[in-house]
Amino acid sequence: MRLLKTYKPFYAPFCDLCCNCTYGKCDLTAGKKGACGIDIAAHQARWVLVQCCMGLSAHGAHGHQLVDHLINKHGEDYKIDLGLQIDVEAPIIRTVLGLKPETLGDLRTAIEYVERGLIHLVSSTHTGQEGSNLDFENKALHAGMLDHVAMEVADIAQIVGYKYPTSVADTPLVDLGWGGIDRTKPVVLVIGHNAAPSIAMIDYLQDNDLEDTIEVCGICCTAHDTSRYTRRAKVVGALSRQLFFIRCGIADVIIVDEQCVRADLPEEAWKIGAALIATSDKICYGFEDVTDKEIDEIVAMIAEEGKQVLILDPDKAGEVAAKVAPLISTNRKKGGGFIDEATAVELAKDCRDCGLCSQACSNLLMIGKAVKEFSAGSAAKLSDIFKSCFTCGKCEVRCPRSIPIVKIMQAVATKDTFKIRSGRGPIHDIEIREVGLPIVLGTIPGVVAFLGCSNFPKGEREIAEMMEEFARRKYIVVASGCAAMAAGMVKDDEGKTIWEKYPPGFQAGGVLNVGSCVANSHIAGAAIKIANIFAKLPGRANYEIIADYILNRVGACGVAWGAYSQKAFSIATGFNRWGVPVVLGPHSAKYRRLYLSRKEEDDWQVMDGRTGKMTVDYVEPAPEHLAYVIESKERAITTIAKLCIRRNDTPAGRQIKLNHYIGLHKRYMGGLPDDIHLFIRRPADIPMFFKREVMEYLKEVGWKQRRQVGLPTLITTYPSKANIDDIK
Amino acid sequence: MRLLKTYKPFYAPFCDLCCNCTYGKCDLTAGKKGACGIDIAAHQARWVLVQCCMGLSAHGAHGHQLVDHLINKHGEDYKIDLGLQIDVEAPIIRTVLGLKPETLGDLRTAIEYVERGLIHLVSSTHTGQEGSNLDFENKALHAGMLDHVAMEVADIAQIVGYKYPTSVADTPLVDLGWGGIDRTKPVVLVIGHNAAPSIAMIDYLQDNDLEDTIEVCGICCTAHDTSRYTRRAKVVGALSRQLFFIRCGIADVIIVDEQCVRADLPEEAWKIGAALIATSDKICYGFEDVTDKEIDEIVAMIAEEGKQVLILDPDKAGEVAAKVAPLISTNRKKGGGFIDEATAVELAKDCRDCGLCSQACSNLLMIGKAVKEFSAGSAAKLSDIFKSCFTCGKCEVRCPRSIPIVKIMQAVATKDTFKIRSGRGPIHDIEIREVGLPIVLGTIPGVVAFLGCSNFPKGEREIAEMMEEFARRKYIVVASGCAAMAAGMVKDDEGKTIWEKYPPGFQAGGVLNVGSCVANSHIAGAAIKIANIFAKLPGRANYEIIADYILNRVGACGVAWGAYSQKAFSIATGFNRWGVPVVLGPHSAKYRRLYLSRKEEDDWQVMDGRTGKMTVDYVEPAPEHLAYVIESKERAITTIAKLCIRRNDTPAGRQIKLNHYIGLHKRYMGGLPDDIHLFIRRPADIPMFFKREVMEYLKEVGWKQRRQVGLPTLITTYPSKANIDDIK
Amino acid sequence: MMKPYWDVNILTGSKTARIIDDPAQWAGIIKKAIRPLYILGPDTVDRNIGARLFLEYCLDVAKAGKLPICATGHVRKKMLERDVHPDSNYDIIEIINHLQDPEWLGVKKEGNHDLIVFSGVRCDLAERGLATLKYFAPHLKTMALCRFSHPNADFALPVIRKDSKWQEYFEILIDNLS
Amino acid sequence: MMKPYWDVNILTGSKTARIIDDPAQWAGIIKKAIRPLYILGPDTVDRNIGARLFLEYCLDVAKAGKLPICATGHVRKKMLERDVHPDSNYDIIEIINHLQDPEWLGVKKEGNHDLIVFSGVRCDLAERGLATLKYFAPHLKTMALCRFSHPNADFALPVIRKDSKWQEYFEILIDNLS
Ligand code: SF4
Ligand code: SF4
Ligand code: SF4
Ligand code: SF4
Ligand code: SF4
Ligand code: SF4
Ligand code: SF4
Ligand code: SF4
Repeated sequence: MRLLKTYKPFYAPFCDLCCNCTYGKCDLTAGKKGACGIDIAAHQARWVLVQCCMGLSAHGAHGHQLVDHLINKHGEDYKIDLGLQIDVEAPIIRTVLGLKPETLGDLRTAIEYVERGLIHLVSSTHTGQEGSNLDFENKALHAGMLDHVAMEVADIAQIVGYKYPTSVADTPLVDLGWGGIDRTKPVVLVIGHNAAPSIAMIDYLQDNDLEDTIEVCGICCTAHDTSRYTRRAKVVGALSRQLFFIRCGIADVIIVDEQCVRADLPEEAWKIGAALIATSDKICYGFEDVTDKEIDEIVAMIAEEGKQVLILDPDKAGEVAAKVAPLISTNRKKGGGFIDEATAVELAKDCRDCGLCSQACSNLLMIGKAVKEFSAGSAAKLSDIFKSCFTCGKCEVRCPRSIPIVKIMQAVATKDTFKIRSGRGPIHDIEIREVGLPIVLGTIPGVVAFLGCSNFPKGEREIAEMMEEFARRKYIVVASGCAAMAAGMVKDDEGKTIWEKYPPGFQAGGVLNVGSCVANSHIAGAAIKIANIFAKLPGRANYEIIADYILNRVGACGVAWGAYSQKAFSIATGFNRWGVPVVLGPHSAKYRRLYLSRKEEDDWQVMDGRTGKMTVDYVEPAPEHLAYVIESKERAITTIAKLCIRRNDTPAGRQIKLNHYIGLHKRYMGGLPDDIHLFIRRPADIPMFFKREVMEYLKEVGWKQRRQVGLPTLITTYPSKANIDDIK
Repeated sequence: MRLLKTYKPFYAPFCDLCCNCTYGKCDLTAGKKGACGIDIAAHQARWVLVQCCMGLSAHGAHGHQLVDHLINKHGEDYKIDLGLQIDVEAPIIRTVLGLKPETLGDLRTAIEYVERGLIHLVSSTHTGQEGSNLDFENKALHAGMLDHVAMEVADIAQIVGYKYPTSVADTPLVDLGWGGIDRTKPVVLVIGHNAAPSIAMIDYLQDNDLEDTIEVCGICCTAHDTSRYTRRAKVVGALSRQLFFIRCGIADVIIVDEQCVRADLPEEAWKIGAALIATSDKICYGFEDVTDKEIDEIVAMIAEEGKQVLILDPDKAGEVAAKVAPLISTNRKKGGGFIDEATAVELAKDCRDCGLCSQACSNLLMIGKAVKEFSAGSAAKLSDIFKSCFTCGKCEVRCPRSIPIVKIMQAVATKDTFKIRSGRGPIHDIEIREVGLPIVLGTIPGVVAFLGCSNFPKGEREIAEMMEEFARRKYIVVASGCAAMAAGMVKDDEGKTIWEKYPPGFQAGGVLNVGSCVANSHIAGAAIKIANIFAKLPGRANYEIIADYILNRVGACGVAWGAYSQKAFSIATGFNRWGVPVVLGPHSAKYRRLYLSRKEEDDWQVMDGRTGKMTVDYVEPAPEHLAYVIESKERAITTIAKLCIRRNDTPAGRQIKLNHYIGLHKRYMGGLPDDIHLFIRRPADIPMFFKREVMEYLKEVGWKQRRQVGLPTLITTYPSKANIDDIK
Repeated sequence: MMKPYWDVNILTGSKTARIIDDPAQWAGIIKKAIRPLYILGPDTVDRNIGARLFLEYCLDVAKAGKLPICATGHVRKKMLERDVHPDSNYDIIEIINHLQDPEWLGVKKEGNHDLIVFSGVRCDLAERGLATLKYFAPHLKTMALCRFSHPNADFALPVIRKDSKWQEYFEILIDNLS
Repeated sequence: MMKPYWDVNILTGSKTARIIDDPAQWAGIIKKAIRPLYILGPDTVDRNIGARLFLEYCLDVAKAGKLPICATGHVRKKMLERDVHPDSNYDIIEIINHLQDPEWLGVKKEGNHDLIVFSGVRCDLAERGLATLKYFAPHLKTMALCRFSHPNADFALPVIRKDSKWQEYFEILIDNLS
């Protein structure tokens, strides 16, 4: 892979040993090899591939199940129609498979393609298989690409199957936050990523005119998707508030589907006296499978015997939940976990300031000190920590005095209600037509996509700040999954969230919520569509050319600031495969692998697609890295602006991009960036506003003007069957 | 799953921490939970499932590739015909899928079923999915079952595609060992599990009358399979001799396909000046993919430029290898790694007895002492160690004086030639008909299957001894993969291996080699066929009933004494799923999970299938464990005999089984077994020979006679749709 | 955190054994136990320490400390040859499986054991078993009387490289137990 | 083997840092280095030690030891405010990526560094970076001047819980460097 030559894999091993087979553990430090002959780099890359396979399987299995469920409902010839605004329905499937999916059955074909690929990828992670880290990475990139196919299948399936709105950009604003939940009604909490059972419940409520009697709220992507289905569904928040919200005891019934659900929900639900219904073969919790029992019998098991059950039929699960909720709600002491500030302080008083909780913290928070100070009357530190806390509960488990730290945090958590725009699905063709040219020329300075997951180093606030910075500067700002929720958790002085302040279209200065995790596919899809629609590159099975186009001409940058899961990793790797760089938050170093270049030393040669003659050393590291961890928000903002620079920028476009890069750098980092000379090809690239200063610097570093390359491309700089004449 | 109630999962964590996602590392000691809420048991079970998925993928991807390759050659309607002796062609596929495969296309359908299952299994290993260790185990058992489907597909595909003999039991005896390789000819070494490129090479040699000019030898399963294809192919040995043999420098060309191949072959091949051709997308080694180049060009790249290449077309790879071998052979200093004893002693003299090598040893061998003594003239210890050494090379990498320990071992390795019977494939229907009744009644005391892999604690010798012990006692003894090879590496006083001494049929006292790893499916297949053919249980999609039948009536026991890989683990888990217990060697504790019962405490209730009335506490732990690690050969032999006991044994059968159990116990363990009373239902069960002694013991422990159960079954002792009337 | 002799046994984790250099201290811990159990593995019959069989030392320890014995592997046979009857006869994984259950009655049917001492179990297997007990048997403590050291035990020896030192360790221990 | 302050940084493995209690000894190691580099992370500008900004101590160390500085995160800005120009301006992962290459010329273009000292990098991220260097940069040594201790470094501090102790450590170190 040509990409891996410039963007070399960077490994940060998490462990000195390999424990994969019974020859181990093998110590891989200091150049040692394992009993199977593997070295540390290949071992890390193998792990990377395993992670990507897990990620793609999560979406793939989810997609297959959804498609099967909907085919059951609607038949396999059910037409895919995303509405008036969208002709190019499935840019990823088209490009990868060369298939234009027209029916649900075609989506199944696409998923089968993913499944076929998966088994080969997993196979090569077996001991005694692949020996080269680069080939493992190659496979990981392939896995990322399959993941994007799987996500596209899953989101298209639910959009057409559940008729989510897709023809409008300004989807409704829905309530966000735990404060606005109406606790006087029975409350059903839905958690996960596969909305089928939750939607079945909503249908049941609607069909029986019970909508007003039950409060439906959700966490994670199922929340996104139920709020696409009905405005009434409320969004509690991101994954990181799962344990917190459950411990509040507000939910009467919890419906769990799949992905990003805590493994200890049975215990947690039991503690607050809520019913728990598992609905997926992915998460069975050891519950009895009651799928084949009668609904009334199941309702009785839950409401009377207090059983937690597994119901694999979404429709049945939905109906059971709807029926159980009022029964549970009247029987139990409502909000058993709900406490007031005085109680919280009282509970905190048991703290002996031993600091064990701090040591256990996943996010390196000094939680012990905060609890101590809170018990002494000062809530400031705890309130601060709550903002960065994922409520993972590790501190609490460690506390020798069993202080309920997570519960105590209720005292400092805002009870405010926020807003989030519900997910809109794919970008419209017409929008692409309008912004395609300015993006490729560089006059829209970039598309910045904030991808899901909420393992944020310093809380939700940073996401909102970053998004706003780019929206204000007229970038196109897109968000998905937990990131979209996080962005909505911050209000400005006028009490407005970012979702209320910016236009919802794919336009300069627009702020978009595409939807749940699987809607990430629409972000890659938009980049592909730019090539398809605007540049008229043929879409079908024209993978390599399109990725090359995006890498060299579409100024897009992904930001996965809180990436925690295997899915997030495979999604990011998939973006890389499409030529889109991704900035990751500090936790993501734990993924063990990044793709980095070294701007001064690496291979920046490109081909001039117009003349077909090799440009010797193009110098310009654009984009500089493909998968890159950045430590602080300030530096991230600066770097994102830089990563939107593309080789194809016109002088006007480049000026605009550099203007932002320099401006942000001055603001957050101080002074001119010291690599600015690498991005200036000719004097016309220099932003007016900084001209004098930049010129001086250029002189200092001995900058020389370079010629502009027409249609820059990597095609022909590496062995490939792709034809340079195809790049246009 | 009812099985998991009696045979509870036993976990031996390999690590205190979980490092699966960016919330980690999470410390899971002392009841702590991870940030996702998972506990140590579920975390271990998740790992178990990952391992099983890797194993099943190895076979599944291999199967799919073989089937596709053969469909390319023969078309998808190519008929499956396993010869005269076999009507029930694919017992596993029939039972699991309810499909009777008749063509290659049907095999593809079966593999697609496996692929569809895989994605769901991998999905549930993602962070935030399954929370219950039991449900992970359930999925692992399912994975094991899918693995068996995949193996059956792969072996049937190659049998019909390459017309391996299947109608005879006494397949040829082929040469085994490194001593017999004719080094005067160009030598091609094939390594791996997918014989397609190797067979293409053999075809090319045959078609061009070159067979006599080139020596073909193999390691691991490809060796098995080439020797099924042609008697001329020689078997070097098991996986454990890979590095050893390569370092001898005898091979001129190495063809690598997939699975159980060292990750460092490129370096090792380069050191001895041999050409290396990779042929699978599973193992690319970072080589240039030259599949699309002309054959002559590739030959020149290898022979003249010394390049190592990847050729993904098996036919092309085969031809290239055949053409390259003579060129390389004349150009290089033959046998560059080959040394005589004097040189070896000289090399060993550098040893400073620091012991670092010993500490690194995967098999806890005191290799340092042995090297030291060898350098001082005494080879005994080194010779002893070589027999237990897997030549993994870890000691050598660690040696601060870079002593080539593996090479030195040539001095103490036998240069003898041994014999192995080439793989025979499925068991014939007629054989099943003959032994079905005595097996079910217990008068053939058991079927003991030695499954592949060579991570033996004390070397190959133990396998040969165990097999012989049971063959002599008229058990049916089956072997596969590396175990079959290991068994052939030992000669008796008359110079005969076990393969030359016992009949090759599936009969009392027979010793069979079914073939490579994927032929393990025929062992499970035989158990199913006993139910199908002899008991006339309907085969199709009648999974639960068949497994229950096997568990309660077919006295089979698997032995995976050297299991090292994820495949071996998923195969074993698959056997468990079929109701066949598996004894594992000590290394296998590193798999982290076993299925054990406690004979005094656990639930041994069974249903009497004849009356349909629950037998309260049947007492008898038969079989006692499902997946069980045993530390020493002596205890293993004794336990295997015990694990062949089944509830359905007639008094005559039980007498015979107990006769062996007691006899072996007395010989290896001393005295009567102290659990013998659990296996004696009525006096008629007591073996004549030990009658007095046993009666005394029974009196001592207060034994009471129990009633015999007709058609024992677990059906109806747990919720299931299976009908007790179906068990017959 | 400690490093055992064998690389394959390097602890990956956080909770590691206390290393006890002084055999007298070992003796003290054993003596304090109410229902200790001594598990003997096959290395005790397959290896010598100096001129004596490893097993002889172990039997002396058992006798001096009045420890009931669980004979694993094929140890039983050599014990019977010396006219010592093991108190139980499980293989290593089996006995560990039983020990996990706090309700188990132990080899003497008097209740589960509170201290488990190991000798002569294959080092990598013992380490797996100790890991099981570390996690799933918080109700008991484990001691590895093994010269190669065991991080997953509660108490372990330092690595003892010399036979003579190992012999001496045993002798002092036995003295202190009686 | 050692235990750092943060659980997520527990070493899983075999090769762990030498803990150096004595600041004078640290100073000695730094002085012996030919081309050291001091990497400053954002914690240096986001945290105080006592009343002073963490960064102030670090700048004192750099000055006393004549260490070139690599400013990561947004440290540069606060340095410029104090009129100190960082010698380079990579983010943490970037500088580590460069350090892996023995042929790299270093921030002063005089050759790659032989000793890397860290302060104020987010602890879990620093630990990942140190792991990278441990494996892929055998040509240099790493020192974690961090109160939470870093097992993947070559040299680390013990865990220092008290601010006053931490201040004192810096002071002695600075004294010994000058
Ligand atoms: S790789 Fe992870 S699970 Fe395995 S030993 Fe290392 S830290 Fe533990
Ligand atoms: S996979 Fe390789 S490195 Fe890992 S434990 Fe097995 S032999 Fe060792
Ligand atoms: S709940 Fe919050 S404070 Fe506690 S360990 Fe988790 S992230 Fe840290
Ligand atoms: S662990 Fe518990 S007692 Fe200790 S500091 Fe934290 S909250 Fe306080
Ligand atoms: S998967 Fe769970 S236990 Fe493992 S690192 Fe992530 S949060 Fe921790
Ligand atoms: S090559 Fe043999 S002696 Fe050396 S470490 Fe491997 S198993 Fe041990
Ligand atoms: S490591 Fe090398 S020098 Fe040391 S004992 Fe082993 S062979 Fe001898
Ligand atoms: S038997 Fe095991 S070790 Fe041997 S080739 Fe097959 S899988 Fe590999």
